[in-house]
Amino acid sequence: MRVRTNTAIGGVLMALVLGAAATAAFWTPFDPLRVNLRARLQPPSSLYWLGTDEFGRDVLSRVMAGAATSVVVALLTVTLAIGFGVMVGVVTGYLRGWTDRIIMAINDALLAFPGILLALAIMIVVGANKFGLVLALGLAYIPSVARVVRGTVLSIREKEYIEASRVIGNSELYSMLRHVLPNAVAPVAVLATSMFGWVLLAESALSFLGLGVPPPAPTWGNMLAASRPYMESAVWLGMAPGLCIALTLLGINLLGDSLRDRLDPRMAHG
Amino acid sequence: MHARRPSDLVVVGLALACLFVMPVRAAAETVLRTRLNADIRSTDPGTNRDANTDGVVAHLVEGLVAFREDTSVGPMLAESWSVSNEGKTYTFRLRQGVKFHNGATMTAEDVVWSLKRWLDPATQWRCLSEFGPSGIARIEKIEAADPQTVAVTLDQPTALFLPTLARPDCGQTAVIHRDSVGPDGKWIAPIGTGPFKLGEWKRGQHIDVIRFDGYASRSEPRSGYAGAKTAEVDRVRFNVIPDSSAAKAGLLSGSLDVISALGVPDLDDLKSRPEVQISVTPALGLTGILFQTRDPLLKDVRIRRAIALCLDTAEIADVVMQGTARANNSALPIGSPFYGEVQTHGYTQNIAEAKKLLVEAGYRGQPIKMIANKRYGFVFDSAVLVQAMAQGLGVNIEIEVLDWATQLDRYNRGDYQAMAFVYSARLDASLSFEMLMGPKATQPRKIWDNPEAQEMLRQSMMTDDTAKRQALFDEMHRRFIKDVPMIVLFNGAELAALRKNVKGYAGWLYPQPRFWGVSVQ
Amino acid sequence: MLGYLARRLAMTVPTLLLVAIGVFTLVRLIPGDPVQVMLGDAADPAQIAQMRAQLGLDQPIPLQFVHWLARLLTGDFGHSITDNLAVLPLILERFQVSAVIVLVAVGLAACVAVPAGLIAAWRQNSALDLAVVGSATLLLSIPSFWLGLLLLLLFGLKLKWLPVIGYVPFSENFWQAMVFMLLPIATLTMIEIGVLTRMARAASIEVLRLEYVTHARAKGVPEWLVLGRHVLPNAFAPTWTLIGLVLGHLLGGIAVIETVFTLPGLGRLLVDSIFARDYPVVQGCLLFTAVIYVVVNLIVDLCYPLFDPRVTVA
Amino acid sequence: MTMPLLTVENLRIDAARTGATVVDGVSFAIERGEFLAVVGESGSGKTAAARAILGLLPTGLVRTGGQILLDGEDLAAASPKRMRALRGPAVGMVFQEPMVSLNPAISIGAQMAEGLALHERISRREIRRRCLDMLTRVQIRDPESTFDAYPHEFSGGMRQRIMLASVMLLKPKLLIADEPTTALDTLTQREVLDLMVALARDHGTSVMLITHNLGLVARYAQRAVVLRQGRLVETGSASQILSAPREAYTRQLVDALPRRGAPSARNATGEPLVSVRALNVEFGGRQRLFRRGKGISAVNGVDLDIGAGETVAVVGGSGSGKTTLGRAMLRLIPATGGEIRFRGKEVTTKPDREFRLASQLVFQDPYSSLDPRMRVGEIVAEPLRHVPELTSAERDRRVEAMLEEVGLTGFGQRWPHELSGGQRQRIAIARAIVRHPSFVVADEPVSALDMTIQAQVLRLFERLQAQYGFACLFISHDLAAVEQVADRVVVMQGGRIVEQGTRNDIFDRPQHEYTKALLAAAPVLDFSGPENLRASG
Repeated sequence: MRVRTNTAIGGVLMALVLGAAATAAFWTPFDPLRVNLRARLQPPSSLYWLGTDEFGRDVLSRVMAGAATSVVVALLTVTLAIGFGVMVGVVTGYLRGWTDRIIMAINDALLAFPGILLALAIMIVVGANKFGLVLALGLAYIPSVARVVRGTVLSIREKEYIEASRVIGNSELYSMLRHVLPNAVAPVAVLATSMFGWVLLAESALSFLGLGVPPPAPTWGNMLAASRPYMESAVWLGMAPGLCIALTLLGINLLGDSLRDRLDPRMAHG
Repeated sequence: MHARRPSDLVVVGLALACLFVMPVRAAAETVLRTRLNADIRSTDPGTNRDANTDGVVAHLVEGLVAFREDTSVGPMLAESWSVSNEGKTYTFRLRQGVKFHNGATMTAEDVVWSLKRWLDPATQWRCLSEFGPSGIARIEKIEAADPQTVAVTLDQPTALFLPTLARPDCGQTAVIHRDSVGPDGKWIAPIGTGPFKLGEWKRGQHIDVIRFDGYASRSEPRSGYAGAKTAEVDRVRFNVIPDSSAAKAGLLSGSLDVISALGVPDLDDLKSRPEVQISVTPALGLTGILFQTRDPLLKDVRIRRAIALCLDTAEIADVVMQGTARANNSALPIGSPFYGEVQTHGYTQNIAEAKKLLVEAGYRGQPIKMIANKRYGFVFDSAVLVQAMAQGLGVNIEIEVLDWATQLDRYNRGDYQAMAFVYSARLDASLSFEMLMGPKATQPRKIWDNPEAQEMLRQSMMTDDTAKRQALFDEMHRRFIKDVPMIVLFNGAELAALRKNVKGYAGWLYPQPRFWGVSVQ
Repeated sequence: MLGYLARRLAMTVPTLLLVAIGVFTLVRLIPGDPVQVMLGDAADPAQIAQMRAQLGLDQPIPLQFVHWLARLLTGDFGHSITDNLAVLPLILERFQVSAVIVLVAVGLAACVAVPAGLIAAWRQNSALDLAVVGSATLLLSIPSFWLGLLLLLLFGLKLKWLPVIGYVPFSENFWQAMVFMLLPIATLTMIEIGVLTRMARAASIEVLRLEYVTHARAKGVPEWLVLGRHVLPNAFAPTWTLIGLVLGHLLGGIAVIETVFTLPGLGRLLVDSIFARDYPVVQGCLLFTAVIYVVVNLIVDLCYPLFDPRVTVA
Repeated sequence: MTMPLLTVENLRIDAARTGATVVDGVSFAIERGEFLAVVGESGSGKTAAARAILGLLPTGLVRTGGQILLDGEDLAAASPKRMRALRGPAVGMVFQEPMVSLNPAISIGAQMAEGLALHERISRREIRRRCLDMLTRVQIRDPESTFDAYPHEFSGGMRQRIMLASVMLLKPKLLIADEPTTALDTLTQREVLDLMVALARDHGTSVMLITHNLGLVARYAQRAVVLRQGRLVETGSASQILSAPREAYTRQLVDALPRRGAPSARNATGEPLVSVRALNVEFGGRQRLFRRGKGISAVNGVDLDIGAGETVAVVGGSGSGKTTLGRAMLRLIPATGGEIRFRGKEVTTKPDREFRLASQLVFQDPYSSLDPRMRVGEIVAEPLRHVPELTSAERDRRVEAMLEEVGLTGFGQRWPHELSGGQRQRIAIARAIVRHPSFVVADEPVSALDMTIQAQVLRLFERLQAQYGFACLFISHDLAAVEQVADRVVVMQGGRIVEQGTRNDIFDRPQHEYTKALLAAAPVLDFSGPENLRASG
């Protein structure tokens, strides 16, 4: 019962976000970058549903365009981190021995830093733009993915069907790719959903600390960061992106929960 | 964990309890609480410093001369001075009865000792290079003729000697007591002659300055860093609050009395508050768009001019500074005594002409990368507006946001196409041009590389003759506008928000708050 | 126990060396230069060069690294470029602030989250469970600084219950310090409640499925004792691991929260010194953070047998 | 006759979510001091019925009808508080999994004392004394130190004794034992159950033993209740149920008990297919900082020959090294000494492709031996990757044929989790056989399955062996199964072979004490009758 209600809520929230992002690709009520100095800091009205910002740009349009940027950034980051993390995790879990020890030592060293600050430093190096952000956050998250994947790989390695594969005469590499990898997907999928949320949070935190996707291109994070001075005088500026982030995270977390429930072997056995 | 849980509960309980027991302030003492956005670097004037440091130290120490409100130089510890030896010897007559914070009376010996300390390379005085080979002049001799007289001899005449001595970033070439340093020459704490003496400095938290009761004030009214200085509060506390929203909140909740260097976005909000008054003062800083004139695309002056012509600088200044600053296309700040009718002629928006120039230059939508940073909100906002206006013309500007240090690095290396930048205040007209001008081949950070103009600049530095300098500056302005090495947008404003009970505060051209003559009721 | 400790500590040496190399390299990769930042727009090249030489920044980078490492081994983290303070005392001072917030907040969060998660798991799929999971997920979903700002707005400005800015060290005046710390602690507590409740609930569900819980009930043990004595300690073990991870990361600085509430914490110090390119401070902070992470994890592992006697550290 | 201790009338239990009926109108009774066996396979509802007595149905199951009368009191109507008072002193319960039924975080003593402290007003010293007495009673060697120890320090058998002790401490009127020994090896099973019976006799406790093992019913129970899919099939005295079952299903259960097969005609001659000499396997001790801990010797100097087509059974209790031997012979675990020859060729250290392709393994747990992300058809086809020059059409045909052989025609597109345990084990066998190996190691292939399924799978295995003629190393702790399939039997204890011989020799003329003990403990159907509780109590 709970599972279904929550999945539904999560699904609706995510559908809204993706819908807004997709719509923004070809239509927004106003040009999200269009400066209109005669309509600055307008409260929500029938014309500007969510009001306007300090440059007179339509907040609704920016929230929609921001959804697109945020979703793209989050997806790319998750892809990058998961891709590399899975690679590192599988390779170390597969090779064991010294390669494993060395790579895991590096991995642990990276894990020892607070991710957001690592991302901040990387971002200064590679530049504050969408791809810099993706690279920075991706790199910052790879170690945790690698850890999770390696742990999963190590536990799957001990499963009897892996032994069965060896008995059949399959090479270790084949066993890894054919048996270990597909079975490691489930925890990674759950991790990916949480990470999607972390990226949204991290992006806004980085914007807040002064580096993120640079405006004027809107993201929820930089909109939220830019709204700070107007926190009291123009509440809607911060509310719109803040609520968007919170609701999207809520949606993705709920979906992640139901995904986890579905992938739980106990549930699968009935 | 088992051990910790109960203690946590105690902590919370007590914390809740103390919500109702707010800290009690000492009643007798008057304290003025203000904000710094970052901690000061040291208390050693003009050495290990930044703007915040200068601002605090200016309350503690004084030099022979100081800038007045109109950026002219007036006497401070000197009673008067005379220039002789073809403009090479300056003889300062000192004021009598000036006391150091430790009670000692200032003499010519102290002045000589202080000047010599600044000129010692080991001190790492920021302005030492001004008196080196590439500077304005060398100092050949410093001597105390009698306890009230000090003579300084230069190797060549310069109009900039006194302004340099007065520069706040040079620590106003402060006269300090020799006990400010230890026997090993290591800095201890400033024993100066200022209206306040140093109180408690808690790193990262606050710096207190305490009224110096033995202060001997000048008689003429307060003017810039010169004139009368009377401490009307017992203590000024500079709280280190990096976050501007928190500072604003602090002011509104009454835990701060003054926020200087107020951000423009906070202005709107604070203006409407009954408990708050706003002080707006034109400032000397300079915000504008720099062009790299060696860039393959932007070396074409027609493109630069086209961009300049498509801007409505008045509107940019108005929006970005929310009506607190006027547009200015001149390299000279509006507050400068040399800012005249000529300087008001800058760029006038002319879209048709701009379009024509672009066609002539063969511009076909090539992207122009403009560096900006978010450390200075008004610079960033200007960049956004310039981009938006240029877009209307069909010029494709892409904003690249860097952090301030990276942008400075790119600035110093000249590695950019365009950048939105802000210069700090220069208190002399020659210096306003000097910061922009120079040969790019040897000094890549320079913006405007025009040998004829550079010669005019050199002449302006050599002479004291106001009319002659005005003529030089006027001509330089015309060429500056014609060459478009950068588009100056505005000079900005010094904004401060004060609670209504703060009396006597006034900003001035130089963006540093002064808390002498300020009282809290 | 001592052998285990020695082994664990020996294992961290390569990690920390890698951290040191990584930190140093990363810091030098960042464009910009501390001297430029200090001197600002009015710096001339001669001044910059002179200052770089004074700071030893003109030496070859490998040499700088060796010098730094050699001094580190003697416990000398160097001096800040911007204000010439010794780095280690500076870090320690700032760390106190972060540590107090983090420890109190995570402790409080655990005190709320573990029982909440337990009760939600106990009544799995009930309305109560839905409410607990829903609020936890919601708390987890709010950006921390936004939450901080909302709290600041509400308690500091609208209600005027709490001071908005300032900081008093605990060593100076405990009560005043607490007043200033309350909002940041509340913010972090709320976020962490979200994280920990979900973990505690999941762990409790696992435990509740186990036979020994039924066994306890079959002995006639009342429900509150079943939960308190049989489920809680076992469900706490995995939660404890997560708490360790959380602590390890948060103690490295809660830059965002420190920024919102203008507290002189470690995170803020690191962010500021990154922007100022204050190499010794950045290096020191990052290394210190890594050490803290390693030490916290070690402590967590050492404490683990308290919750799970199956695990031994020998 | 007086009123029975417990009467269950028309008990009905439904799954709350799906509405499926788990227990459907079941009625039975237990007399005072009686030993009742509740027999059923997975899904029979036997556990649910037992838990309903305690009011401890797992989440998702609800009692929807019927009465449970304990001493005339309807437990179904009792308040939670009253139920708590009854649990322990009136009804005690022992669970199946000794590994998870004791709380790992609490010391043995505290767990034992918990029940006493709740139900009786006695001093702590008295509690301690009674706990220690009880530990002594269940033959724990060092009660004092056990009292302060934690469950993980004990083996499964020990834990089950401790469990028994903590339940019997409260002298319940009724003891419900839910498959209490299924997870234990035969010897331990015997010891624990004997103890349980003795303790019950001491306290006059009635026992309700839930089991799928008819051997246990024969040995211990006076009466038996047979359940199937939530319904009562048959109830009667144990000997009647076993010797003269009235219902077809009961008969099927009885028939499923393994019986000695015909003497095989495939006795080994000539060169052995696989031969092992002085095989040693040692597991590395824990790596310490300065020294390596002493290794544990799991297999110690084993000599063994297996002829082509021959089935050699390896029997022994937990920790006897039989599984390690099987793995080592397949070179899945490196041998630390000795040699392995395959068709006369030494294969101990260097990988040998021929040996690898000719040998196969069938696992104990059909749930973890099949890759959950592969379809059944793919699983069975996988070994054929290594058969050269096989077209995909031929491969599909062979897979199809193999599935037909194991009776799962048309299952190729299914996922493992869609299959029952028996079906999975058939797939595992199909995978092992599809490449026509000459040597198969079967590691407890049926011990995780229900009785009737065990019989089917064993028959299938025998048939396939007859058809394909592979040699087999059959590892089992279940002597009954061994008796059915083995040509020769090897008995292992502590990593060594203590006795080996033909099946008939071992079963009929055991020499070694350990072999005799194993045989004695084996729950076979002997109708010497149960140890009569009532008579002696």
